[in-house]
Amino acid sequence: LHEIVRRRKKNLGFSGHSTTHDFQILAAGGVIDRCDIAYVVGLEMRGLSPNGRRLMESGQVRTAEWSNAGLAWRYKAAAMGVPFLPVRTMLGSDTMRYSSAQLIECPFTGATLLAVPALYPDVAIIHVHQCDLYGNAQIDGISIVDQDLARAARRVIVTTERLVSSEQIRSQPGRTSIPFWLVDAVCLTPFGSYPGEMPYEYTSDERHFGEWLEAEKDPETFERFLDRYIYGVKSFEEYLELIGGWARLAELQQQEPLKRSL
Amino acid sequence: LHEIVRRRKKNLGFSGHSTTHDFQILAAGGVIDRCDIAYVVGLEMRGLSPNGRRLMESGQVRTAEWSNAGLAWRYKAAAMGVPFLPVRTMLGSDTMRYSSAQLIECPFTGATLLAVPALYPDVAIIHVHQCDLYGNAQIDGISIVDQDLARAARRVIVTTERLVSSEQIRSQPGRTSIPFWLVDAVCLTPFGSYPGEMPYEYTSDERHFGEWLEAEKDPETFERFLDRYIYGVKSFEEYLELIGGWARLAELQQQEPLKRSL
Amino acid sequence: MAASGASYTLQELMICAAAHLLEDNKTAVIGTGPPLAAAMLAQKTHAPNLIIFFEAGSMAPILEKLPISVAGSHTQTRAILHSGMLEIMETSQRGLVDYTFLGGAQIDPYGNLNSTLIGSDYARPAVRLPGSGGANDFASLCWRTVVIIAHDRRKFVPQVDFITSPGYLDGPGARETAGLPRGTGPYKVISTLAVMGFDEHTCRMRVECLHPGVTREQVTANTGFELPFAGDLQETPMPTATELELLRREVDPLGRIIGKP
Amino acid sequence: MAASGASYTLQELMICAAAHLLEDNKTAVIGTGPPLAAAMLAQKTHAPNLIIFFEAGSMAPILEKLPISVAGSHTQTRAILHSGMLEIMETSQRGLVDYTFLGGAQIDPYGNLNSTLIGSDYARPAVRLPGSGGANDFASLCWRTVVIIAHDRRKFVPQVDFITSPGYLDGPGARETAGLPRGTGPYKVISTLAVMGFDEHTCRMRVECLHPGVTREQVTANTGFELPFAGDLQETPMPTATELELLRREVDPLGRIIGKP
Repeated sequence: LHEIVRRRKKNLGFSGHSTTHDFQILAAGGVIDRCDIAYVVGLEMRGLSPNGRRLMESGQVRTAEWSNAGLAWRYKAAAMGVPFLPVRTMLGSDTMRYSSAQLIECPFTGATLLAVPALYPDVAIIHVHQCDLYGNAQIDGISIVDQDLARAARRVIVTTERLVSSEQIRSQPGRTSIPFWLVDAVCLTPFGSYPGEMPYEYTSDERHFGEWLEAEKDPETFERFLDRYIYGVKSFEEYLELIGGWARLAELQQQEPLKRSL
Repeated sequence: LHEIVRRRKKNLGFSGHSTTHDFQILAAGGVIDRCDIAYVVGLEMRGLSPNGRRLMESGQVRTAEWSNAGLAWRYKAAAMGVPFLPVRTMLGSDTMRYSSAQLIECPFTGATLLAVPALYPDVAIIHVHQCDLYGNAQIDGISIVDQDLARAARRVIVTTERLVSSEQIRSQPGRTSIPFWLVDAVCLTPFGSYPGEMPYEYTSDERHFGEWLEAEKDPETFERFLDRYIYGVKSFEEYLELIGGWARLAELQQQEPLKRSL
Repeated sequence: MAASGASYTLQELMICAAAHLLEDNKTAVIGTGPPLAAAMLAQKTHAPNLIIFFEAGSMAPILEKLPISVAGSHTQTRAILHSGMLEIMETSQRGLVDYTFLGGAQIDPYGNLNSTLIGSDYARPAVRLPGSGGANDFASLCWRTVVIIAHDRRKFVPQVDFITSPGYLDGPGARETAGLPRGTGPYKVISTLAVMGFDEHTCRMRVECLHPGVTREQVTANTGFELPFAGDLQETPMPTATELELLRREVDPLGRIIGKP
Repeated sequence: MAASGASYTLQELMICAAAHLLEDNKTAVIGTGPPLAAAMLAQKTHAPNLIIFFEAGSMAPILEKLPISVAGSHTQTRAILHSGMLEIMETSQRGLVDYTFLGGAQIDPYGNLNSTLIGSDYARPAVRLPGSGGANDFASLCWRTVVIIAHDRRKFVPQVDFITSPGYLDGPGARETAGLPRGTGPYKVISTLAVMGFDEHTCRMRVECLHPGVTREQVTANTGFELPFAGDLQETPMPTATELELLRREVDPLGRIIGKP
């Protein structure tokens, strides 16, 4: 994502759930001009993103509203190979009115249902625990919407904490979430979820999240912050060096509460 | 299932995929009078069930046609909590005409789709590798439709190869398919999949399948066969003794091709 | 924010009031913050078998530390099932989730919630807020929605600027007409002044309990619409010593929600 | 069942003909029996990267022994992914499955297949057959359906008693009108006498290859409808020594499909 901002791409579409930090990064670069959103400028207990809010309040980004489930079911429709799914959420609300969903009637019960249209992202970038060279990927812990997203997207890029052999994948086929025939590229990206957490691997860096939110409060400070952490570095590895390098990352590994017993 | 036949229950409904041996057993007892079916009187390379055919050709069983996917998506609709799902199968065929599915138009694309109604079985009996006393169940290998079935059914009975502690379940939450809040009863039933196979545990007993098919050819022979294996025994364990007891079962364990590396 | 002289804070009072609503052997979808503290407290007191689901996919974990993100590892410790967001949403849609907690920037007399924007022009809002997230889904699909919210006239408004999450919409029968599952809807509102319920005939909010030391006039003055008081108006129970002890020592020892002692 | 003096059987010829149709790096949903032998043979010859899916949920296994059930452990050895039936069906519905093989009791000139019943009364059929199983789904959703079937007048009929699985229904455009995915449909029919394809304009079956030693007259006499011959009628290639060796020694050493030597 940092590389996308460094290249100063413009006019990308964006759809996401509570992928708020992703939105923070992309919004920072002014990359986005339209999005399907469910929950974007909030970071739960960490607070709201001031820059993300400024962007949306300015009218520079065209948005459509969705609930988390509405958006997830849109990916699922695409993953199932059907043009829509009937659901019982969003009904009666303005969230529905400002979405592109349609009311339909159930042909069996006559009930009013909401039809949410399949959403096929052009590119999905999914970070996993391990995959092989062909892209057969295994995720530990909760998967949120990654499985459906991989099946819905036209192109899939898998970034992975580590590479393993195909034989290791084939020895535990029950753990595979994304098979190679869905994957277009594989990137070995240790700590790729940083500053977020990766269950069973490392916890999130709340100190760094705090710096982002603090810096965003003032546009000029934020400009200097971006220069330092994004435009000023050549790679994700250099960024990781800046935030404290292996010493800091080792701390985050030790603080991770989920222990592996798989 | 044998116990259901022993109690000579009548007029049950039945829905199933390639659960052919289940149908063979229930049909043998004259238990069923209506079913939603996709593939029932065939045993793949093992041949067709003569008794099942006689029953259906006599008109004693009312049937509705479904494809395997059509039926599986009906469970999935129920599992998702919606009254139907739109699908692209069965269209244009007599399989569709003799089902209860309905044609609908996609509100976004205008495409013709088939709406398959949610199916909520009264009772689902699901055999698993391991579960705890509360019914938290883990299945290894492919799951066919078990996850959706457990979520679709009004009552769920889990039969299990072995009981494990809740802590063992909680140490590998990624392997759990059926959580306890869906389960009404747990039965410890080692070799419960016999004469079928249980991946990672034991292979199928092709010799015994052969005897069933052979016996079914003639109604009188079949009557004696049922007396011996079903009405004549008090329990599933006694049945297992009759087919060769632990010696035979140990053979089937050794012949199982999937080795555990989980 | 300490309540009238007693040894508890308003935040603690509200968390305890929320915990009391949760029954044993029921299911609840819980977000981070005070609702989670309430659910953890309920598990440690009267509802040891309360089943907690987190929106991102963790089901029935045994929580060792207060999670700060609904997808974080702390929500996943010793869970029964690690699944994904749609397993939670479909469990809700099947009618298996009893309780959910929501917040918002605005609430109206029918319990409709706004967490999307302040202003009248959708394209250029005065203030942009996070949007629905899972709030609309749980307000739509769970049996009982509990709202936790600060009590003032900017928040308690006659009509919300945007219905992010449905309450009773415009009155009796409106949810069913819209297609929402029959029997679901707002259950209680826990504010900084009182606990409100909803009249079963009119579907409008009414005060059921005043927090200790709060007057009817204070509530009326801080509400932007007509808010009646129940015939048998009660006082919100004060937290017990046991509850406070559990909350401070076990649930939130770092004071991330209830504040530092 | 041995073909004219040569050292291969008709079953082996048909399996090899089926194997030739499968291209490398494509995907195929395969049932048990001859189609599986064909797919395994293709993997050992020209299509090492053919991806095999089994209907019950095993994806891309490395097959060590010939499976006899689509759900059996032998389909699951060293798989990439153990999933369920709907993962296979939805992969097909998304358009990711290139090939499927089907059989049936009856086939008509448009490639419609019957595996449900023989007779005219649905409630009291003369013969009840298994029904669709996954056949309708794969015939509906996969790009290329290959049918393997014995060639006689009871099976090659002008109209099937029951359309279990859709071919081109009643002609050009009918699949699309019915709502089936554009571009899918019957691809080849491999019978005991010949290999048939479908005319791209009329969607009707026509003979493309005669098996070695088979005459046009034999085909016509054993077909219950008018079956034209392609302008460039070919002879089905005989199995090579390598193919026979692989088939007999590695694919089916127990002779479960090709019979004992």
